[in-house]
Amino acid sequence: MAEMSFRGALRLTLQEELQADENVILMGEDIGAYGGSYSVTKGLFDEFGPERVMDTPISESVVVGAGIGAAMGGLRPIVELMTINFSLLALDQIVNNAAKLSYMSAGQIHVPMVIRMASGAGSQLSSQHSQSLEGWYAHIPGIKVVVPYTPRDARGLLKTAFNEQNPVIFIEHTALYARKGEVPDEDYAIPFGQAEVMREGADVTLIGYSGSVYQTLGAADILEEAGREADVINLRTLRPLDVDTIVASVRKTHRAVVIEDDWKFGGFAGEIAAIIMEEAFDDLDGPVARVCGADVPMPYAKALEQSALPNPQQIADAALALF
Amino acid sequence: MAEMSFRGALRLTLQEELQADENVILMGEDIGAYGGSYSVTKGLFDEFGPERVMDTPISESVVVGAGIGAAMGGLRPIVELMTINFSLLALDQIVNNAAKLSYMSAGQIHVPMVIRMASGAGSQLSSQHSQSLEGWYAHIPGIKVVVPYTPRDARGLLKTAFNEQNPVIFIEHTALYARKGEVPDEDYAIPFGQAEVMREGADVTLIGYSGSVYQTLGAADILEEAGREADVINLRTLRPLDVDTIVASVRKTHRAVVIEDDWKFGGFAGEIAAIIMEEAFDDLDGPVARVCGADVPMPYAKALEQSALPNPQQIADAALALF
Amino acid sequence: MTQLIDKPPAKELPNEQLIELLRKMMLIRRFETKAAEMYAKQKIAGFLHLYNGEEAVAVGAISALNDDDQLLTHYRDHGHALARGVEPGRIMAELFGKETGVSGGRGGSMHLFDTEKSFMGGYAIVCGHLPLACGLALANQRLKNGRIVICFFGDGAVNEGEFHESLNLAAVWKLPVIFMCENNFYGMGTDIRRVSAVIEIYKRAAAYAMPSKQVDGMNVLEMYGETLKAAERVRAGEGPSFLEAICFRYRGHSMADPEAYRDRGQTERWRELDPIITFRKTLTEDGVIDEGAFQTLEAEVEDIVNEAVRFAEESPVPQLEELYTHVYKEDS
Amino acid sequence: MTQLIDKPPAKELPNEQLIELLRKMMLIRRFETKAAEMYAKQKIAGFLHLYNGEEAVAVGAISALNDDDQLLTHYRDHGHALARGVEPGRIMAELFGKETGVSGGRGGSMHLFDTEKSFMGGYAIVCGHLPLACGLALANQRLKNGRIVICFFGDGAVNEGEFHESLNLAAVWKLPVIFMCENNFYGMGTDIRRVSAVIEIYKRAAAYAMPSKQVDGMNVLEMYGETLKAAERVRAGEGPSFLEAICFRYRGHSMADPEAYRDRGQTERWRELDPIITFRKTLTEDGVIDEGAFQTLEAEVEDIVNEAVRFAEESPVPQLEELYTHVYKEDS
Ligand SMILES: Cc1ncc(C[n+]2csc(CCOP(=O)(O)OP(=O)(O)O)c2C)c(N)n1
Ligand SMILES: Cc1ncc(C[n+]2csc(CCOP(=O)(O)OP(=O)(O)O)c2C)c(N)n1
Ligand SMILES: [Mg+2]
Ligand SMILES: [Mg+2]
Repeated sequence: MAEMSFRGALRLTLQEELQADENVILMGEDIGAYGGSYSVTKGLFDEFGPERVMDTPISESVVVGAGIGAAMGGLRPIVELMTINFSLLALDQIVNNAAKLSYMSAGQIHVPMVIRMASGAGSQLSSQHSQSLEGWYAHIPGIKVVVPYTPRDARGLLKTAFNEQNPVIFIEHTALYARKGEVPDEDYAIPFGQAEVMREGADVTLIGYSGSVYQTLGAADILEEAGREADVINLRTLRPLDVDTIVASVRKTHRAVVIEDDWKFGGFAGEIAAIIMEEAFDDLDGPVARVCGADVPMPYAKALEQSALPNPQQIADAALALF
Repeated sequence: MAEMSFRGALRLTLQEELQADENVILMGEDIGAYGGSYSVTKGLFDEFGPERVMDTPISESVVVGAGIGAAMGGLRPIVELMTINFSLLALDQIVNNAAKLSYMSAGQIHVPMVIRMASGAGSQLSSQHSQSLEGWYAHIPGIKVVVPYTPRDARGLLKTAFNEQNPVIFIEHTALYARKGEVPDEDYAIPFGQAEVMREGADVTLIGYSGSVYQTLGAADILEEAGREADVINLRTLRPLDVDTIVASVRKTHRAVVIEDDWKFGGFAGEIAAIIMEEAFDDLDGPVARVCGADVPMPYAKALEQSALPNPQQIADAALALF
Repeated sequence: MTQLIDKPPAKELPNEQLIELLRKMMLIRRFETKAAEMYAKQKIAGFLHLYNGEEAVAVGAISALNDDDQLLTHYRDHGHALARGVEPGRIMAELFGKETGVSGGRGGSMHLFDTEKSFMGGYAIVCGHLPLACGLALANQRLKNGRIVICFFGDGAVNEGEFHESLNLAAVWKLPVIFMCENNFYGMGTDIRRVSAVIEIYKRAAAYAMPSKQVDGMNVLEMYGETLKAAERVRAGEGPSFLEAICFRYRGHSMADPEAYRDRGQTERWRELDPIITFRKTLTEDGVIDEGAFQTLEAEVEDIVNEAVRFAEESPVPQLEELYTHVYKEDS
Repeated sequence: MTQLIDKPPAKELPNEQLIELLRKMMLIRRFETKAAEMYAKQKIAGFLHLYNGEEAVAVGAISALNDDDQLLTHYRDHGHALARGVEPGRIMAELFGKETGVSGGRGGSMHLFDTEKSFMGGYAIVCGHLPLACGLALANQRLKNGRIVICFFGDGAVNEGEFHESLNLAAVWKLPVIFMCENNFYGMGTDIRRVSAVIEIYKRAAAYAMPSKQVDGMNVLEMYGETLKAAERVRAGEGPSFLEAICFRYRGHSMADPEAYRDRGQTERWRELDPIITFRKTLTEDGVIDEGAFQTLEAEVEDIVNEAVRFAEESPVPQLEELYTHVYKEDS
């Protein structure tokens, strides 16, 4: 086991895949000479050159569309969209082409590509740069949505993404990049659709993904002090969603809280809550609670921003209210 | 009371507003000389001329953005985006500008504009032209989302939209345009956030909106034959959502089914189900059921398409399964 | 491997190839007219956009390319598919929503796909396929397989942001792609003069330093010849090329369009330039065909189209159990 | 009503206005340098994009316009706000995230707004504000209020689809808007030559038949003069104009940028053209200012900036109870 940052785990995996297959190309704004706006691709431009690590114009739509076309044509493109905020400009390509080509061509075409993007708030970037829209991507049939939390997740899930025959949206919470963790030395991959139980407890199920797992683990600590033991589930992928792990936990604990940075109203947390209700209604001692981002465009001022994001105390309170 | 089509109710209202205020302008692709791809604006170009009913280039993003700017500058723009499918190309403008300008300018700027778009499937337009993404819009703080079902709704809600100081997304299901209904002769407006109970019954609550209310009413007929009486709720607006009416009904019936054309996974029906659970958990006799569109890009072939959309029998079966 | 048949210049086309150009245009015309009939009979549903009047564009351009050069187009795609040699029966079956259709009945008229013929699809989001064309061209460039890409789109598509992004990217990366704009002067009911700052569309390519030219889209030989020249440059690695084909659609935008926005006279004037009539005349004058040969061709395309309808009629609809098939490719 | 002060041509600017141009550039320079200090002290967070080196662009252009002509710009917006006369203290307070900030601490550095000054905002989605500029211009055109719009953006923004859509729409509708491209040769760390098919950006306006010109963005008088000319055409109803200001940012893209992608020498060479130094020299040579006058100006901007910091420091942060205020405008 080596200790590695989340960023480092991603970089190492990209590097290996670039080495292993010359049809792998990276495309994106400032991923080359600049080194990537979150430094994930740093050094890769020097190692592989501008033909493999391609700096693009600021043209999100054609960058994603060209990635799709390149995948149709036999390459293995990894497109970096810098942040999920800018992905809105490429959403038509993702929704109407990447996700649908297999179906509308009756399986003649496939789009084996990965679209990476940073997501999340917390560093005072204000409303146009602080969104967490992974739930939107999870809504689209035809794509898969990956939301790693640990460096181990990052590497293992990216490996799987490289072996996928379908388009993968790979979400990287900016608060995680510098965080470190153990990563196996040997080759490994984490299959999509397998959540990780990060911590076990019999009293309540806390379900988070991506950056929010951090606050969720913090909540579990608070709960422990309050004499309650929590199962903490790190979903790892939103589509496919590991319903079995969620439901098994709820059957044990009878209580659940779903945590998400994104706006609550109409967000993905509602889907998880609805599924739990559908699958485990009789096991529930009370309604599934949701702790999500406040329903506001993200403010710049630090205290306002912090108050708009889920925090451990809020999560713990929501859990305790179920007893 | 006059009988009027959904389309006619919209047209009449647009016409009145164009007459009443010279700062009202309509903008959109083919809304003028062509008469609108769903004929809603037919005749308005002749009556008001090209300066009031403005045909635009096929450039969704700048059309919406120019609408926002025009609203900032003192006009009252009504932008037609032809269909919700094409609105993806303008989503950045809607999410990052229209919805956020008031907040990020601390209330200095407002965007009183209406964005109209057709939505829905059912006429074999295949996957790129058959989406129902109103749930996505409902997720965005800063905008309001209107989903009329009857001609009366269409006129009354559009009136309210014209009086709004905030951006309004106005969704028109294509299956409704030709449907007729009674529309009051006198001036009236329907406030946002007030659902309509279309039919009353003590046994189960069926919740639909826009086109799906039709199938929902059909389901209520089937249920009646099976000896069960349904409350049928037409939501009318998704944001704001009339939680009170929903919850009051569920407290009475103890059972609920949410109906939506959109893909089930990660869709807005999950939000409604989650809210019901949060607000009326102890009143529920069983899990809130969801009957939604199949999680597939919409196929062209008629039978496949029909099988991908909610139908009355399915809805009735879901309701009966709750007894 | 790549098949690199040498294409002769327009002037040196042998008679059988000239006749083939005529035959393909006639096939498209007959097919489209039959499709309209079938639409009226409700055998076909959804949107149906016909190619009548524009046959020379697809036939001329596509005949100048190799069979494995990839082709992408918009929703008005039957003509391109037929010109590429996609089976008429399987196209008609697609319009009928049958399992035997080129897209298994999933795509319909706007989404024909036949990857075996390097026909990479019809797309219904205006301009949404131009980025894909760039990507396919990038793949060819990297794989050094000698294939180029041709991408068809309309005058209306030119005002979309993706047009700009795609042309810039293709130019910067010197991608092997031909952008073929079918300028029929209308995007749905909107006259190009009301929505485009510069209506000579080929001039817009200058903003990307891309070679571009206006071509007579009613003249199949000119289409063939200019596409061939563009293809040579593109294949030689000189980067993308742009062609603007001047043409006209005889019918409404789709079957739903009553054409209230333009007068019949305009269409009549264009019909005088009809690509099939004028090319038939040329071939007759040059002694390549006579009345008998033309009648034979007519009978031939009539048979093909009737057979296509029969095939479509008799084919099975997709099974309901297959609703979820193809959403994802299962791991192999 | 509209205030339509006549702006003299550059050559006829009276001394006090010349000095004002210099003073504004100096104010921006000092303000930005102070902001960088405050960022290092963690008084300011988020992204901070400085305008050092580009002062002549904003000051020259904005001084040529009326105070009620609307202005929109990108995230690198402090310079434009200061040039427009937005209060330095309220800008600094915004960067500090204080309630007294121009955007109430909600927007931060990238989203300054001051509608009373017709400063319609800084926007952080590259090119996302060009469509808004079109819409504001449309409103002015309809309301016949004599106001025009100026919209600033970078060389990187030019490759976005919205650039194309906006220029086309503005040209077709003859909207009263000036598109002002700040070409500093880099979009973040990417050299324009690697991503733009045509690097002389002003030439791209030809695709929309829009008058356009390249201007020396290091020369405040040239910026003033050319903007004035463009404004006259635009105000006269001749439609939009395009200007490309050649300039250079001395600092990294944002505070987070180590500038590994370019060498220091390049920046040093541009510094020799420094807009403040060269303009000071001109004014000194022309006898408009002397050393003493310059020192006075320096002291003055120093005071203003220090006072701005004091104001920002001492201002209250927004109340947590106000988190939901302004999401919607309540009906009146
Ligand atoms: C993004 C998008 N906007 C609008 C439409 C609706 N629409 C379909 S075809 C069309 C006109 C396109 O005209 P043109 O590109 O000239 O092609 P033509 O139909 O003339 O062949 C429009 C507006 C669409 N399909 N996609
Ligand atoms: C749509 C979008 N894509 C990417 C970014 C990230 N980004 C911020 S600034 C920038 C470079 C813009 O360069 P330019 O337009 O030349 O302006 P400059 O910073 O040089 O003033 C990029 C890529 C963004 N904010 N928005
Ligand atoms: Mg056209
Ligand atoms: Mg720049």
